Amino acid sequence: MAKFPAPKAPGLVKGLGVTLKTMMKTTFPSRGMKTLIPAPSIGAATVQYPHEKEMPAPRARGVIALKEENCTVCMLCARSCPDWCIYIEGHKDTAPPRRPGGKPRQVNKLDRFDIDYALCMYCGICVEVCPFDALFWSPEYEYSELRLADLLHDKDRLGEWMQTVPDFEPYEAGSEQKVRKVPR
Amino acid sequence: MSIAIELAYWQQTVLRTVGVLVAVLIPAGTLVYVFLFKMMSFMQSRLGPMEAGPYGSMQLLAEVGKWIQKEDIIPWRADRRLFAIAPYIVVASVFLILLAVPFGPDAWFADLDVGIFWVLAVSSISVLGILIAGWASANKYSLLGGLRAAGQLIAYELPMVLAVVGVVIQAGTLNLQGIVAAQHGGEIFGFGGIGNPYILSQFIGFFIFLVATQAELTQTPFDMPIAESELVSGYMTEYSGMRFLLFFIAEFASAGAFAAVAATLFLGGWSIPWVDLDANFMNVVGPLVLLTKMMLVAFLVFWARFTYPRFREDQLQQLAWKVLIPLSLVNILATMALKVMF
Amino acid sequence: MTVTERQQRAYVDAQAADARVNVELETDEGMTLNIGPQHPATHGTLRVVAKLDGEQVVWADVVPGYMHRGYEKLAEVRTFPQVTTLVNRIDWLGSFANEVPFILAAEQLMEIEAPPRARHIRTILFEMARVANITLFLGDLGAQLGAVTPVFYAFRDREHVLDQIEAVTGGRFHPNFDRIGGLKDDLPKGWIADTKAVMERIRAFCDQVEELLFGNEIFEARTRGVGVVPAEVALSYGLSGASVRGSGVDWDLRRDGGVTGLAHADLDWKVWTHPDGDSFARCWVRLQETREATKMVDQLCDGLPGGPIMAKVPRIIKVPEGEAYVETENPLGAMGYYVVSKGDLGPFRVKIRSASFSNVSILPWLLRGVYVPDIITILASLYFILGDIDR
Amino acid sequence: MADATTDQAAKDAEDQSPEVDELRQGWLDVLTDALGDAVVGSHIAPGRVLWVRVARASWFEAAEAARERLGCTFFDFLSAIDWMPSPWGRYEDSAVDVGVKPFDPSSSFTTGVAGGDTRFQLLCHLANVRGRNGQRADVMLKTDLPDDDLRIRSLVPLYGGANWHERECWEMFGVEFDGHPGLRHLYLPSEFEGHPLRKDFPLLARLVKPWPGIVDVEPRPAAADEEVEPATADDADGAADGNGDEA
Repeated sequence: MAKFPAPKAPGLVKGLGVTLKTMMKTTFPSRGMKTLIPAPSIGAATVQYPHEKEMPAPRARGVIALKEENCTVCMLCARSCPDWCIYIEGHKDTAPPRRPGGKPRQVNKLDRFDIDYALCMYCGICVEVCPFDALFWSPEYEYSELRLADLLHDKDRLGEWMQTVPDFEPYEAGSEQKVRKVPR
Repeated sequence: MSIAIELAYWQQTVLRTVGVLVAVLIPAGTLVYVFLFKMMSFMQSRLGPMEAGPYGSMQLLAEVGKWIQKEDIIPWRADRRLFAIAPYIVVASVFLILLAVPFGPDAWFADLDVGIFWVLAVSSISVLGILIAGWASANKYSLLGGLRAAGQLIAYELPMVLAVVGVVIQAGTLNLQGIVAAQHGGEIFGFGGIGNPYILSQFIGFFIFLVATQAELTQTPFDMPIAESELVSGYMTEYSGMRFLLFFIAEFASAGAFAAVAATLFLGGWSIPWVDLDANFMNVVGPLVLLTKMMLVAFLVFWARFTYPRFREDQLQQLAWKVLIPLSLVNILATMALKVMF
Repeated sequence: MTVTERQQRAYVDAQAADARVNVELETDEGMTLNIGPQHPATHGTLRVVAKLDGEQVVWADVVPGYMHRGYEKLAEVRTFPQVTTLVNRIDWLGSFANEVPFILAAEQLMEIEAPPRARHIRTILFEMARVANITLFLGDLGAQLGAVTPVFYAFRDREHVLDQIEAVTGGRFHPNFDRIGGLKDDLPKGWIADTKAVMERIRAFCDQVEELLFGNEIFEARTRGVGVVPAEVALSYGLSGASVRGSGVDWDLRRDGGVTGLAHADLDWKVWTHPDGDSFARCWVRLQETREATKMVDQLCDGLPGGPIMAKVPRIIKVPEGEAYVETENPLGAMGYYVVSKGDLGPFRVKIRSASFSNVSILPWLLRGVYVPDIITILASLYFILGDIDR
Repeated sequence: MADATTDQAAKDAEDQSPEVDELRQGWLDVLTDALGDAVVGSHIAPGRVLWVRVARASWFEAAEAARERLGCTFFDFLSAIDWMPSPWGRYEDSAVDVGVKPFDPSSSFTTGVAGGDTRFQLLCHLANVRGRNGQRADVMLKTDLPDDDLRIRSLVPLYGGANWHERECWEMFGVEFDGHPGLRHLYLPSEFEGHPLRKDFPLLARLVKPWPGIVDVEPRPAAADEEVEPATADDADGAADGNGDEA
């Protein structure tokens, strides 16, 4: 078996050393010349939330945004949601033909698209399974409500989140994934 | 009292009660803010409370306000009267300790000739308060906490007393004012420059006194009675509202009181080396000097609190009986021998 | 008695009756102490009923089940992608590591191999889940034994690991990133460099904890010789991971498990064991494993091959009929999934073999004649997660 | 009921021959000569798992043989499988929306690897992790329990770890373990009736709330009278095979 590291200086003193060193590093963060001026708010690792905000990663799954134009009411997201928290209602409608003189197209119109964020577990299956790129992730996280019922976002509230959806990032070297585009 | 204005006796007592309140609460408040809120946070690379007041200075006021307005629950099967009395006993012992501690030539509450003997006797009253709290809360965790506290505090009073004996031998008097004067005037091997603070000659005594203080305050290496991860918060588990506030004040006031006693015994109390002791301005400078020395000692106490894990109570008892007490006895013998020779 | 006192008495008696019926325990002498289900030392809702004689435990029993969510029943009514989100909530500290054995079992049934790049990134995230899990253990170990400082160091440095996991998968705690046949997406640009910096921080944290805790005489006094588990008893109770390596058993599924889905085979790393089998040994082995994991992530980041992230897999996956059992070395121990599939969209039966369930089943044997504070030391050193026990 | 398994065993035999995993074949031989004809069936997934199905009576001896002969001292897990398809329907088509497919016990159901002809099958994985007898080994023991008499001998005398696993198996499947020190509820409250992991135990969460995915695109409001083809059931709809056609 490996030899176990007997503590050189008595452990009790080294322990005190660690806490003192951290205190010094927090109160006097090393900033070249200005190190001697105590600046704990820079040295500390914590973020004072309401005043300073930490931006989550662009891929963070904060809230789901809906691009209504792309949605064809295929119900795939509602069916594959494990928590049963997507409620969709739609009806069939005719749309003007693409080419002048052509036959009027059969199109599904979306009446209701609610996501109940009180039940949602942010797994992302709906965003992934949507074949028509209508659902996107946005790293927005500040939408808590006083009443639980307000957590049911309807279709235009989900549409508002579309502006907060960041562009997809480029990939690491050696990856063969192509960068998708967010339909603005 | 050789102060210029003559004070009627009742004015003196009013001044003294206000003085003791200030002498207990102000150091307790500063200790809580400087060490528990700020130093602990910096040691853990965070900022501590920043919301209440500039740099979180009003945080203690906010907490006191919170505790006062919180509901004061007495558990259903608790022994109501004992449950109510316990915190007052613990707080009383702190005030009694500071009674004998001198802050200046004339700034003292009672110049007792048995000074240090009184301090040590009175400091053991808090054990009663803690035991009563543990028993009266009708909660298994509190009972365990109370019994552990009883075992530990009694076990650590002995080394504290023996550590002080070394100082008393060297100073030749029990009176704290006398000890301060002895440290001010004495010299070490002929060099009288900075007087003779007993920490230099009595460093073993100082170390044992510090370890014993850590145990008396039930602080982390010895915080079996308030073991958060086992007994939730030991004997204080069932307390809430104003009563918990009393326990909290008692905890930090006794930290301040013991630090003051340690400063008086080992760091020369309120005296500064080259200044004449009886000068009038010392009545103002003395308390400030004692406060700084107290903060220094308190720094050591809290530094250990934020670094170390916790002893198991059988290891804790072994440390007291098998290590500290023999060590302090040896220290007393050495002091006596040196005292006789020089 | 007034009305309220009568109601209160009835309520308390009902509680006591439930406790008694559930545990069928009559103690005439000594005191029965309920540690949990609401207790700071149990990582969640584990209840240890201990019969005390003074401070010494005469007899202790563990009552799990306060967080039983019935995952094996839920898995039978879900499709395979939905079970992945369900399953990474079992050991919620190292949650990517839960998905891997389930996906490997499904891939084994479908005879699909993930492309080399996916296999590498899967191993990177697997080891980072281990680092995230065990750094919190190292901090929490201090808290259990009374030291308040290590927890904050642990959380400060663990945040960076979670940020890196969030940058790739989108979720800090529940990544849900593993798919049958590969991964959901690829690494964002600049991720590799950041990860190496984070691993450097974690190594610095490990040195800090070693100086603050492991070298400390009080810590050694509290943990050495406490809760000694001989190797035979550990194996017969099914202990796995660092708990069994702490008793001197040189067994690690990453090396001897024959799991081809992860890229541990082509890295050089060392399996750490400790002969004593006491609480100190278990914690010490976990500390060395964290360092080993950070070195592994560095090696993996250097040798990352190019190529696709996902094998050719149809959008709607029907796993062919059959049974598969895959067990990998998760942060808490050996975690395995016995997946039975009948060719439908979802599994027919999933037996989840979680590490903490067996690790904690040794407690009644281990807690006999132990002091009350040592119960907490042993609970801390066995390091269980409640979701893992109760499933 | 057992007709499904005969071709099953045949299929096992021929797919085993292409690449014989001699390592596991060796373990199988060790067990067969230790247990004789108690080994009822076996299956090897080359390079992965060895399944051995033993008769119910010699379950204890099989575990003992694995422990002594193969050195499998590590008790991995013990559980059971209920092979009856769930009468409550699959996936999301909960009873509320779709007619319940009544399950008639006479219809045959296929059991898994290494055959087996009863509804309940006990499953136990033992492993030799220290490589004591020179080589690491692991074996997946299986045995069949007749529906009317779910009793078997407990493995607690051999492995301490079997205690909790058997308590869970008793609680979830109703399998009685003779000689177990204390068969108490492990997860469920003490007054819980029924055995949840049996397939005929309904999952109430799914029956209470109507499935939001069941809703389909309504027809055009104006043309309600004209002939309406069934809802556009693209292939993904196959997931819920029962609900596509009501309009």
